[in-house]
Amino acid sequence: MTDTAPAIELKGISKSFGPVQANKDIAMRVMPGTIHGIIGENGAGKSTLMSILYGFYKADRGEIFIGGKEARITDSQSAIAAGIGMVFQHFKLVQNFTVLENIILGAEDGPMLRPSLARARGVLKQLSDEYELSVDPDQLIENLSVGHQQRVEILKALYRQADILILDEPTGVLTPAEADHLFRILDNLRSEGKTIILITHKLREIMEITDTVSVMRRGQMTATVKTAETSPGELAELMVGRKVLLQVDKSPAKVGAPILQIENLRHVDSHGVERLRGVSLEVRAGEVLGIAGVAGNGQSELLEVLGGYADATGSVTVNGKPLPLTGTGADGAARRKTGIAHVPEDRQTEGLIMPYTAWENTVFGYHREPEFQSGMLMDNAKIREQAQDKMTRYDVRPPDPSLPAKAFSGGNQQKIVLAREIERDPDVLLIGQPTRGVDIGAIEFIHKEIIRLRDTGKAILLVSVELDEIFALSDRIAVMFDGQVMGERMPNETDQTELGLLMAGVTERPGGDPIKAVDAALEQKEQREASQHD
Amino acid sequence: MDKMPAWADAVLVPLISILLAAILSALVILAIGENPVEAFNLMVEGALMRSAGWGYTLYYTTNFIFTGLCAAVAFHAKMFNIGGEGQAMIGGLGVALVCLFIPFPHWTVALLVAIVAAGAFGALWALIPAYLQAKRGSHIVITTIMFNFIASAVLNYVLVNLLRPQGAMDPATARFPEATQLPTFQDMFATADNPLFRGSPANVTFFLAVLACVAFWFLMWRTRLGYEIRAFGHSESAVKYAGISPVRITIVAMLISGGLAGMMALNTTMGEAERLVMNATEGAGFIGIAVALMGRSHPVGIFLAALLFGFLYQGGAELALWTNIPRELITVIQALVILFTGALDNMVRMPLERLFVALGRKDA
Amino acid sequence: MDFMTLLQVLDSTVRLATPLLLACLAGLFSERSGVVDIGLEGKMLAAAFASAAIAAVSGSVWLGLLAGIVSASLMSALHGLASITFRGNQLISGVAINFLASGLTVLIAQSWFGQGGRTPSLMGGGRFESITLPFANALRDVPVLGPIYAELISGHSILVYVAFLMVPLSWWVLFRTRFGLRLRAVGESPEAVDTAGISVVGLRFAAIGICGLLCGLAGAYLATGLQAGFVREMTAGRGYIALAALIFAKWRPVYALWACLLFGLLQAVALRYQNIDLGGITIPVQVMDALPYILTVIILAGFVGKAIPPRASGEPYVKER
Amino acid sequence: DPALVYDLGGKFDKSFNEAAYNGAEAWAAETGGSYRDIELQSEAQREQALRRFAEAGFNPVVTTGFSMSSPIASVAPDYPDTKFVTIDGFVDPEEHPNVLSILFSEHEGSYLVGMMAAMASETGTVSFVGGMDVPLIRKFACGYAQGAKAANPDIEVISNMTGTTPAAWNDPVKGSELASAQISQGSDVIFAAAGGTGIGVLQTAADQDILSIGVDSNQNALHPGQVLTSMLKRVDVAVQDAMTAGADLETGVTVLGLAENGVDYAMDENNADLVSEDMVAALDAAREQIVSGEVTVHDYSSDDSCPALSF
Ligand SMILES: Nc1ncnc2c1ncn2[C@@H]1O[C@H](COP(=O)(O)OP(=O)(O)OP(=O)(O)O)[C@@H](O)[C@H]1O
Ligand SMILES: Nc1ncnc2c1ncn2[C@@H]1O[C@H](COP(=O)(O)OP(=O)(O)OP(=O)(O)O)[C@@H](O)[C@H]1O
Ligand SMILES: [Mg+2]
Ligand SMILES: [Mg+2]
Repeated sequence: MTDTAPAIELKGISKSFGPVQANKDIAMRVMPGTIHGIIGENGAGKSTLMSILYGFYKADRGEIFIGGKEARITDSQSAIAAGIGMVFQHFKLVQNFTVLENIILGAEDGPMLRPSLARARGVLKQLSDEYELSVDPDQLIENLSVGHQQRVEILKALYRQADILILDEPTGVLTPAEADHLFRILDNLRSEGKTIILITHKLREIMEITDTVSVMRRGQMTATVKTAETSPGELAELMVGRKVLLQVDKSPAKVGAPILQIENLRHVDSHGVERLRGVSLEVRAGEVLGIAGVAGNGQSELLEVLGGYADATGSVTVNGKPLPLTGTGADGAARRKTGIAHVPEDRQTEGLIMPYTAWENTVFGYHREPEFQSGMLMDNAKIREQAQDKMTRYDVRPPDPSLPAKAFSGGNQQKIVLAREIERDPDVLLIGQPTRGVDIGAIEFIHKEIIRLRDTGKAILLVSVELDEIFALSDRIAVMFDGQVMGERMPNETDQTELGLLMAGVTERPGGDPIKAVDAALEQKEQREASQHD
Repeated sequence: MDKMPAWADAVLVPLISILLAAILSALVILAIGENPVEAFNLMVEGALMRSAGWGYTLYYTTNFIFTGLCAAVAFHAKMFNIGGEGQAMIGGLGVALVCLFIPFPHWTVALLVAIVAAGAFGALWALIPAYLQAKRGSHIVITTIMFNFIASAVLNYVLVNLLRPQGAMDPATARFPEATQLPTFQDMFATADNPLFRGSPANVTFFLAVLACVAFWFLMWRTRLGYEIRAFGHSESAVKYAGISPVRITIVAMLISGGLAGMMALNTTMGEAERLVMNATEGAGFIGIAVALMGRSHPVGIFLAALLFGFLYQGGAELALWTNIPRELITVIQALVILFTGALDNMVRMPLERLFVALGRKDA
Repeated sequence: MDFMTLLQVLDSTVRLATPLLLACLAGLFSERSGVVDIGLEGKMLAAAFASAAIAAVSGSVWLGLLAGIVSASLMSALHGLASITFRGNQLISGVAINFLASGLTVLIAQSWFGQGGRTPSLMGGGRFESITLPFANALRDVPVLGPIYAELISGHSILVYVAFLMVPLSWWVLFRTRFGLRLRAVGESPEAVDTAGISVVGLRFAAIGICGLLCGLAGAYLATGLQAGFVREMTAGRGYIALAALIFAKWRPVYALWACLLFGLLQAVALRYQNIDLGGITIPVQVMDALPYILTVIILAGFVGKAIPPRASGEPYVKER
Repeated sequence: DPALVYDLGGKFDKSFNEAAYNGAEAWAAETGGSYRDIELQSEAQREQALRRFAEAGFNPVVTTGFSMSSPIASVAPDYPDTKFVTIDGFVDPEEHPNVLSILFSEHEGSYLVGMMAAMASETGTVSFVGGMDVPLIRKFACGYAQGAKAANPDIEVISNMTGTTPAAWNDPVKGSELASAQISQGSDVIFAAAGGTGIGVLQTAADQDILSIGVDSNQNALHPGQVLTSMLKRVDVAVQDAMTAGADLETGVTVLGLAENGVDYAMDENNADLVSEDMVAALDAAREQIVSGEVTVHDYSSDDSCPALSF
């Protein structure tokens, strides 16, 4: 092997899923010891391409060369044998297995478990020391934070002696501090001579760590450039195919009286783990209160409690009227009647019924309103008519109300949910991850809508894991960690670093290594959850 | 995702599946030394070529429509109600009680009251499993299976110890009074010179079953309740978000499901036997599951699938009459139909999809 | 209840629990791998028939046992084809298999033996004889332990001992071997197994194969150990009880043993004490008859609470992003 | 030609229906005639089979099982020229002149085998295993208990039913366990009236070296030397007679008891060594007393109660 042979070379890779052509004739070269970024809109085909490289899917056509030699990657086993490891967007871990068991799964030494486990324990110790990847080998995955789960995924790959590591959107679930830590690990790995492919939507990350970057659009590889020779604006344009505004225009908020008041809210989940531990917040008319935090720190539960589908103690008032937090009257339908609308975090499993048509979905949750009834039956004709109107006004594409929700792209699904919730003219709008998995074009539209609603004097509670989004939309920012509000900040008086530390449970800027403080806080959280888990 | 036109999925896939089941059945018939063509002719002749044959076919069809709808309601709510059998048994008890103990002036009144009784008893029998599923998370498949056994014991106790007339051998009730007897197809359609449907058990409950299909369609696709049941079936988390109570939907859907199963007893108990016998349900509860699956939980599909199974039952009876083929052959054929249309339908669908995608490419 | 009666009830418990235990462990392997199996009943029935038929024809119970295992495995393979290969509905496939076994066994029995769906009675080498353990007779007179050894522990057919040995063996396989680790993983998270480069389909078929083997043992025990031949529908709902026991046991081998013994005990008691007289009120036989089923429901409702099945069970595995 | 309709248990149930089949076969062998038969699969087929056979000109149409009486009562008026026979069932002869009801006095036959059981018992305990808990089976049990008590007033009679669902007819495993339980309670003669379940009872009795009693057909040969006797119910004779009579069959109600040789106990080479001369003598005496009316055996189904046994 000469040192000029690329670590990975793809030639003419094509793949279609039925009528959808996910990858079209793709070529790509990655040199050893480099980090190669891949960016592209949702559905551009990035994950598909990487899954092909990892043998998870089989390409319809095309060739793969690893270290200059043609590799026949027919399944994950052969990819692993070729030295490829992959960390998927959605982790592939067995939740009720220990870390150690997950590490050895599929890479055991022999038919008996004990020797494999013993050896793995040693190797794991060594790897964690070497790459700052510490994680308790005997902990169950379900008790680990997402950040630690990701470490397990990386360890899995390293345990299999991967030389090529693929990471699919690894930072979406991490605090900024954790992301920094991850990049340090990746840096370490690069200096060890490993090759890394990094898929991300965040242009900042591409600029920060990659050596080269490829842009994908509609299944094709549209450009490959040296990172040093490009700019975020250029990359964004390459991705979408037009100029994009990366900032939201917004006037200062005209804040009115408090609408939503939350006092000492507590919630225990079905496993007995306390997820909200005395949350107090206030949202006033005409402002956006942004809740920052890493997924799994109680934001989802906060939305569920406010949305009426999780029990809690404490007090919540809307316009001074207290809401029941348990029993009858504490459900989504009752909340809607009190003027709370809710765009849930997960549009596909909560906000929409995927097999239902768009028009059926436009009344979901409001289907018992008298205006949609005619006698004993639902007034489907009227619902359909109104749906058509909403879809036109919210620029849902295609504007066909009789298509099932699953036939729309993520951004358009989100628009349907937004249209439904905003059109009811609520006093309070709860909105979770408004642009998760939505590409730049749709983000623009959704952000504008949220600001427009704010300007009509509504109280908006925004939950997002994207700090950029929090900064772009919020008039006030609250940070949640481990079921508690760590602090409130005004957006112009803080920065990403401070919020990042708050998100990891660190309230004062530590003198020493921030990573240590973050790790300690995370560990405390994990221990509490594990001890309460029944 | 439109890989295949909807009509192909709804019509072509089941048709090919049935064909495969038929071919395999023919092989089984050959293997036991009989002639499959002759057997098939006999079945068609006996089930479809005579009005009395139709009378039987439609009688069975009625049963399967009710149990099929029963399974379908549960399917829409993503539940597997294997308890149609027990619910129908207990529904029969309801029918028997009102028929025996209320002096009815006319069958129409009797039918109306019996519908309520059958539905209520069947629903009641579904209530406990539903409640346990909704509140305690006890798996409804297991609890409904258990409730089938328990229903059988209850019915046995009631028939042997309470409702059996003195001295009668049969674990069965006395014959219902004249006024509760439902008009059969013969009563309705036979004329002096054209003795249609002679002696066959099809009766007015067939129309009730058809009505139930229509009502089912309205319920599922035109009412709020149906909207909520289907939504619940697609996504439990979404339903919670919308403020629809999963507990309520689980229980209501199962009550409707059990009620429909119970109404099957109108056909067997009031319409045919005119008394309650021990094994009046005869596995129709299980067939209902296959019917609902084949019919894609849609009333039109359920009607057609029920007709197919009705034909199988009646055709099978004719086979038993005129050949030496053991009756278990029919069980085997049913098993094959369920297997191919229910469990192995992807075996047919996957190649078909590929075919349609290929054809689509050529067109494009 | 005096001591001997207790022993006899327990003895009967062991016999009645054995087919349940084998079927329950069969279901355990299947469901641990993510394949729900309500076709246990049908597989047992098929095995009962095949073992009795071949034992009757060949005069060798071992050949019969083999035939039982083969036929149950064939049924398993069919279930696998439907639910793993073609990703069909596993419950429907199970229902179909139950129907198929119920019909085919009688059909074939009738066409082979002409005895109305029965096999000829097995004699001599065609049956599993009960085994008297060493010193059983000598120790009989030792107080308490003697009778327990002689009556309860000794004197069962070999398949009973096999069934009970299967409990630690299953535990060991599941929790101490590579295969077990992978099997449990595939029932929890097939995508984790798939991305680890292990074949989901292969593992599930292996699990289903074990399920067939154990159902084969269960059926053979019914027809050639407990009985001396096959009669139609002779499994009489035991497959369903085994499923209930499996849930009760929370998909764990040792708990499965206790669950099956409990159900066996219930049946043994119900058989021995029909029409229990409780000071004037006679509990009718129907109540005793339905007791195991009622108890199952009560157990499911109260004691187990939410029995959490393997996460991926019942769902066919489709690769996704 | 005659036709024969078997009850749901199926043609080869080794007892009741099979006896009917044997009778038909015997008739066919003797006369060289041919007949049609059907195994019912569902309740609704009862009437259907009757009608189809009647329409096709079969005469007489012979049916087995008490469940056939009701359908016959509704079909018979439509086919006045066809003769129907219901074995075990009762149809009012006044209303339906073309129906012959044949009833057996099972309690009488059971009485005799009960006596034999009591006499053969060394432990002073005998027992009964029924199939599904229905009145007919209780009639067997009640007669059996009365006979046993007549032969030995101190005898203990244990009676168990297998279950309450039709599965109780086909659960030999439960039959075995019931037999074992009864044996451990001291029983050393077990009478099984339980269809396929009885196979298990007889098997266990043989395995544990005690005596059993078969039912309906002669089951002595199932375990030669270990089946004490079988309570015969001459369904075969009834069927054969009806078929022989053909279209000229005399209708009405026939009760076949001991007097008519309709029920009996089986003696053959398989049980010759088990039955002593004393037993035969005692049974013969009892038979005479019953036939003459000196002794009446209480029929459970007459008032749903049993003096010798509680259910
Ligand atoms: N298993 C599948 N079956 C059918 N279509 C699929 C499948 N996987 C991906 N696709 C389709 O292929 C296209 C590319 O998907 P892919 O997941 O590769 O996109 P991506 O670039 O990774 O998007 P994202 O940024 O959302 O992760 C999309 O249109 C998607 O709908
Ligand atoms: N499962 C599906 N069934 C039918 N059509 C689909 C499906 N998935 C995607 N599509 C169609 O394919 C197109 C591309 O989907 P994709 O998710 O890549 O959109 P996108 O470019 O990311 O759009 P957006 O910016 O709104 O997220 C969509 O317009 C959608 O209509
Ligand atoms: Mg992706
Ligand atoms: Mg998109």
